[in-house]
Amino acid sequence: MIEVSIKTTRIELKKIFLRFFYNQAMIIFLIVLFTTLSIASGSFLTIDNWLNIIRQTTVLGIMACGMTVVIIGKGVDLSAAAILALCAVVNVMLQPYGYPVAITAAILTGIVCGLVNGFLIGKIKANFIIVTLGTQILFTATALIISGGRNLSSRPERIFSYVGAENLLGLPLMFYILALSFIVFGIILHKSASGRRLFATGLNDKAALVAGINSSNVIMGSYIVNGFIIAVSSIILASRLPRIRVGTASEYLFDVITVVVLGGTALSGGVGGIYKTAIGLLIFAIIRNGMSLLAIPYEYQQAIKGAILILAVLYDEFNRRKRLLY
Amino acid sequence: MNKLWQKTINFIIAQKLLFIIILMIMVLSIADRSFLTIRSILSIFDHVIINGVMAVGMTILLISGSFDLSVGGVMAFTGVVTFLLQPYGLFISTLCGLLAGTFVGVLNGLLVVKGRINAFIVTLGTMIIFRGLGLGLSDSTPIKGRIPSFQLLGRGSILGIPNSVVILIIIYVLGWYVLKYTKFGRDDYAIGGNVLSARLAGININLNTFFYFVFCSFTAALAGLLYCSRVNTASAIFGPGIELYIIAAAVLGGTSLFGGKGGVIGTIQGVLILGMLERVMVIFNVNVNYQTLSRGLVILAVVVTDALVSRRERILLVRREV
Amino acid sequence: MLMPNNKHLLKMINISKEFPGVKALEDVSFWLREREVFAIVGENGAGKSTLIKILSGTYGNNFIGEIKINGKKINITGPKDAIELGIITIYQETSLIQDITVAENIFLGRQPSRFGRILWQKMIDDARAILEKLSIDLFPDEIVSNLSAAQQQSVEIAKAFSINSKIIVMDEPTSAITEENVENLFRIIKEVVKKGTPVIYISHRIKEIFEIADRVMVLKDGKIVKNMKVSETNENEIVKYMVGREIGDIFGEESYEPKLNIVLEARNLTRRGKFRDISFDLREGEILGFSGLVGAGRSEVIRCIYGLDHLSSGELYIEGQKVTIKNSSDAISKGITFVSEDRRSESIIQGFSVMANLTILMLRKILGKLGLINTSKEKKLAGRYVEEFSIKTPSLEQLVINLSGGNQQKVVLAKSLSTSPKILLLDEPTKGIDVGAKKEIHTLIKRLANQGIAIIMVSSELPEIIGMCHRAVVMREGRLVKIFNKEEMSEESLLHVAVGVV
Amino acid sequence: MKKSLLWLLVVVVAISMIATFSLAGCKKEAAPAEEEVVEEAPAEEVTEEEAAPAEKITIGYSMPFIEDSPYCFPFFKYLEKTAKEMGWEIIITDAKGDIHTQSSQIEDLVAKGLDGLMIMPTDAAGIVSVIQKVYKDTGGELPIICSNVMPDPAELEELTAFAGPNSYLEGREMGKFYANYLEEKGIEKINMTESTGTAGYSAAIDRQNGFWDQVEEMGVTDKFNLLDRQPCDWSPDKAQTQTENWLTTFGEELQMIYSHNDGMGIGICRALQDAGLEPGQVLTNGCDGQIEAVTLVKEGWMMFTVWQSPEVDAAIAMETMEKILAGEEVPYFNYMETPIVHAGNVDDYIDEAERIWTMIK
Repeated sequence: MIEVSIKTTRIELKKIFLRFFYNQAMIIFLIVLFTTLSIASGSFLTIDNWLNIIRQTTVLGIMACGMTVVIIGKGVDLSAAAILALCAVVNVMLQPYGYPVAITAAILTGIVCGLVNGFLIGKIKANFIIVTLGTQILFTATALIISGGRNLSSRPERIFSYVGAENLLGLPLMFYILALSFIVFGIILHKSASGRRLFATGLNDKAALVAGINSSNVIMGSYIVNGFIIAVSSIILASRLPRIRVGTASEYLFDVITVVVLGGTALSGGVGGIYKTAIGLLIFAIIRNGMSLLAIPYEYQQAIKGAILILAVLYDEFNRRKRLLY
Repeated sequence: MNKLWQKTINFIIAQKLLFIIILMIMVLSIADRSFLTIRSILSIFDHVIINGVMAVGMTILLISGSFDLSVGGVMAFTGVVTFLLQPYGLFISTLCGLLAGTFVGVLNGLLVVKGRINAFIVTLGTMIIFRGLGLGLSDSTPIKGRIPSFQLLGRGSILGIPNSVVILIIIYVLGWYVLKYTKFGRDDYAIGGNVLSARLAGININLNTFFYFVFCSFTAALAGLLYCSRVNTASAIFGPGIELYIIAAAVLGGTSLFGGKGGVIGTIQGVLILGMLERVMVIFNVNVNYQTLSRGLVILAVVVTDALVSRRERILLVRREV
Repeated sequence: MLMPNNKHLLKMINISKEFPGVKALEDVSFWLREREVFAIVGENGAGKSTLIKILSGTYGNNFIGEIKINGKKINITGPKDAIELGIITIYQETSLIQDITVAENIFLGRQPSRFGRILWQKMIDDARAILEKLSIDLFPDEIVSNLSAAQQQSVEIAKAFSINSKIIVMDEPTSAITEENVENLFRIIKEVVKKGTPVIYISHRIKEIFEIADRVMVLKDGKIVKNMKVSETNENEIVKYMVGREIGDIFGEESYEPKLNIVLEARNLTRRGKFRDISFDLREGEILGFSGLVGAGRSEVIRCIYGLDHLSSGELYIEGQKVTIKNSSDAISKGITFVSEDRRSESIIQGFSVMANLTILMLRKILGKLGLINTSKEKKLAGRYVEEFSIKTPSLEQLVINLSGGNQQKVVLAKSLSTSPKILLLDEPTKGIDVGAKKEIHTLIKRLANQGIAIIMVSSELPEIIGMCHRAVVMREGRLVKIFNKEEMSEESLLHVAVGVV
Repeated sequence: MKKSLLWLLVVVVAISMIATFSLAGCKKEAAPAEEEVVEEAPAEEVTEEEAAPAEKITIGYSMPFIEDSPYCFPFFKYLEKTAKEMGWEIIITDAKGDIHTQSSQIEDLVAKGLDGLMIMPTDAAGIVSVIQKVYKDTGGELPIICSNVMPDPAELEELTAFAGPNSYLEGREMGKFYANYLEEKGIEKINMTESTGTAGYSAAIDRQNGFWDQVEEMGVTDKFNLLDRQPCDWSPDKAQTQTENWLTTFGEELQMIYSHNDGMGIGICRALQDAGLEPGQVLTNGCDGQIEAVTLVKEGWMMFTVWQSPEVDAAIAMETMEKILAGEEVPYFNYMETPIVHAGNVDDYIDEAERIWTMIK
């Protein structure tokens, strides 16, 4: 009798452990990564280094918020980087007319881009991969045309580079923007009615429809929000970099998807969250930073990034199967 | 009534590419007297050979309802491996190159079939991985070809016909034959068309899908060899963004991204159209700023049209149940 | 009854199949001779499709009883086994591959080939031969997507026939086909049988039985009622066997009479290809039943009312005013809610907790300050519903998917009532849930009616209709045939109208 | 339905071709699609009469990339400008960084019939076989010039001439400047990193080799202690990120960053600024003489940059071609002046830089 109870409790403990393991493994991974790096590289735990990490991942992080929303809605936005480029270009081009103008214009651009994607995917119901692949080209081309193909120098005035460089309480201003957008998106996704609707649509659009949720609007909304937040990040990009290349922006696409997927937001839709993306971002940032601290050649860094993405998804799939057991 | 309507529409749809090609040829030869010479016609084939070869594999993969973003990476990777190994002789290096490229396909296939990961993520990942590996192996410096005879592959000619033409013809006839006359090819349509009944008909979905990925990478590897032999250099940064172009060519050729329909004959037409578009740019001395846009517009139109057409067909499918 | 000197090709002996809470089949035994069409009839939920699914291997081997072919016991573990044994099932929805030719569909997966080269000419000729043999008038090199539903149906048969099929099973083959094509289909079936392949024919349409079947088996509640020669019976008799279940008092206490004021009024609702000229009215506190066979267009009607599909024509009046409902959110705002028959994919959101499912329709109510979801509010509200509808769940955070069918359905009902609707549309509310839960849900529905909610209940179970409803609409092939009052309702009368037997 | 879609497709293809028509000559903004469709007929005539006057000299220039490249874009503009001044028709193609595309475009250009061909190789080694093919096809009739980027090997008998900067020399110059600086400051040892251009570009390789050959010749190699070398692909932002990391990895140790061009130099300076360092605390440099760089030199963030004006670069290419077509003898290598801009002489250059890099509209 007693034995039995012991056995059962043991099983219980095992279950609890495994449940934790399968759901929180990313955090565990993060901790492991953190410790190993701080041992491996002396400069990892320095403040300067963390300032770097912040500087180098803010734009990515803010974009990741938008991408999370889109992916939860059972989509992916392959035109994200193109939108980033377009907004940045618009922004820089219009700076002569004053920052308010430039910023509003950039944000409007972002929203319009999101609207285009959203309309084609939500309303016309065209496949999201195709649409965003297409609009990616369109937006890039537009960016090149209005920039006339040349690199644009972001003006060095302080006002603007405040966001980029100025510090507040020892942290770059943009860190606060990053934090803010994570909080805001967290609230929108997990605390607001529309967030709930988005999850419902991502999980089961038919049921969502029966529940009186206008899924096509929700989807459209997700892409518009994405467009908007990309525009915001473009402002930071423009203020951080001395010079805007359309090519620069295009390098963000892969990273942003990696970050979101790494966090555990599933491409199958309806699963995930901002906190997960935050963890994903942290892992990604630390890995990237670690690789350069350990002076791993740039080209191998790329390969490693790719491997990480695949492993993350593979792991997530394996996880999904296991989670059903515990 | 419906039948007739369908037939006429099908006819028009079937002819659209030819129609466009003819239109382009007309415009080009009006604008440029020198266009209608054998050499300049042949040179078009010269230009599309890389995309053309890859498009065959991509078409077969697309028909099965899957797709592959890593072809560009595979192409570059193959080249790097081949040229790195050239000191060990033409045969060995070429063979290893091909194997290396095809291996990526094996990886893709396994991850998609066994790992059950979305093909998009898998191939996006492998694309990055193998471009990176290529850069690493080559110290991100282009590698010069050591064996002159290797250049003949892409630059030489047989009885006055450039190899590129010969190779294109061979691989397209092969592709056409496989798709039409082998079980491997026919199962492709079955899987893309209706997985369930394909499975019931005793088709091994996983195995087939796996091999479609392998074949796709194989053609990419072949293209890699051609590329390097044409420029007698190998670099991991070759063919930036080429994958989208290939997919666009296939889709333009009537292969649906949703699987189940299409064929290589359409694909070659698609490839030629995109190839001739480049020629248009040159002959009309297009302002550079609008070249990207024109390319973009074409590709955008292609993919959106495909999306809309297949949506239309899905609706028809539903109607049929009533 | 015994059939001497005639060997039984297929024998199914004491087949039983149980779903959680429901006995779908109870030792059903029958046998099939060569060269015969064997019809299986029965109400929805009588167990016909379960039987077929067992035979076609969909359920694998988790059932009781044994299957014999030519006296040999066989073991069907999956669809492939069944096919290899020559048991070919043709389902309602086409399984053909749309973008390839008829010939290839017929020979899919076993195209004639030499040295790996597919012999198209041979394939086409063979296909033509088969088509001619069954006198199907089609070109073997036609692309399937260019064919009509009926033509595709006949291709399916040709395909089934061409595989060295011992038995062909047809599940509602006529449901997707228009009247005029049915004749042709029957001709083909007869051909098939003449060529020595027996056919098991599942149908609602009793008329059809008499056109093609040799023998007919009547199922009810998973048991065999009768098994007879068609020549020795008539439509009325079959109907009599199909019905006649003791209704008992499983439907809870008698509800009060509905009030007089009309809540919903429908005038000539029409959706092309689905139903036409449906007119009825619905009173406050009334339960209006929608009876008829599957595919008669009952669900389609209420789906249109809820705005999930669009009406081609017709008007709706809610409490006198004309309304147009573009989508489900419109409907909800107009005080209509809808419970789908497809619980898994349309009613519950599987990835959501019980709580989230309960509150999804009334997010407005649980918003706190700043228009954010107030968790404590949500808990309170959800908790109230769990109590009110006595939903058995370990916790509010439990994923709804882990609940039993009955409790899931309760969640669904609670959810739909959270908007305090005037009109409640129920599509098969007790489908696939066990008897106990059924009773609870029935009493629940009545209570709602008493509270003055006007309810439309689509149900395929005649007893349910009779036991629950004040009035019942009977539909057949997209038309409203008759509206029964409480006193005229009897299973027989309803079924007669439903199957069009007079 | 399908029909309309088909038309959509056809029309768009037509548009993108007609767009090419109407944009061929006149540099006006792209009109909306519909109008262009209407324009079809007239547009064709335009090109016809353009093709007509055959006496006009037609030059083909194949560029590796144009858009989105800080140096190539102005270069492209000046190319057009010079051509207009000389009354030549010039056809410029953009290979989008792909050598195979470039070889195709070159063949297209040749097929169109040219008086002279100019190439800025996408890949120094890869271009060789292309040049050889063109040479073979045209039987050596067509003069071919490599501009700005040398082929590898630099000396080809198929190639008529090279015109442009001498990247190797630039590298040496920069090496010399640093060496002298250490000399006069009496610094015995300096910890440095090198941010290199896109791997495989001859400019990157030459500027690297030039630098190190020079310091070796001067026998001061040991003064330069190379901590790390990373490719930053000419890109400011990559250089910026890289520098930020270097600053944290090496901290105070890092005293100098050798950069292969202005773009990266600018990024480096931005990183130094953000890190709150003083101008000159970490020595760095540029190469090209872009306006931002020259300004940075003036502010003292950058020690020096090499003056390589795209205007001159384009001009020298065209002049060389002009000479060749006129039948004059030209040397194989035609180098342009590449003086160094430093704190001492920056004021003489700043206005010029302003003009060169901002006139592009």
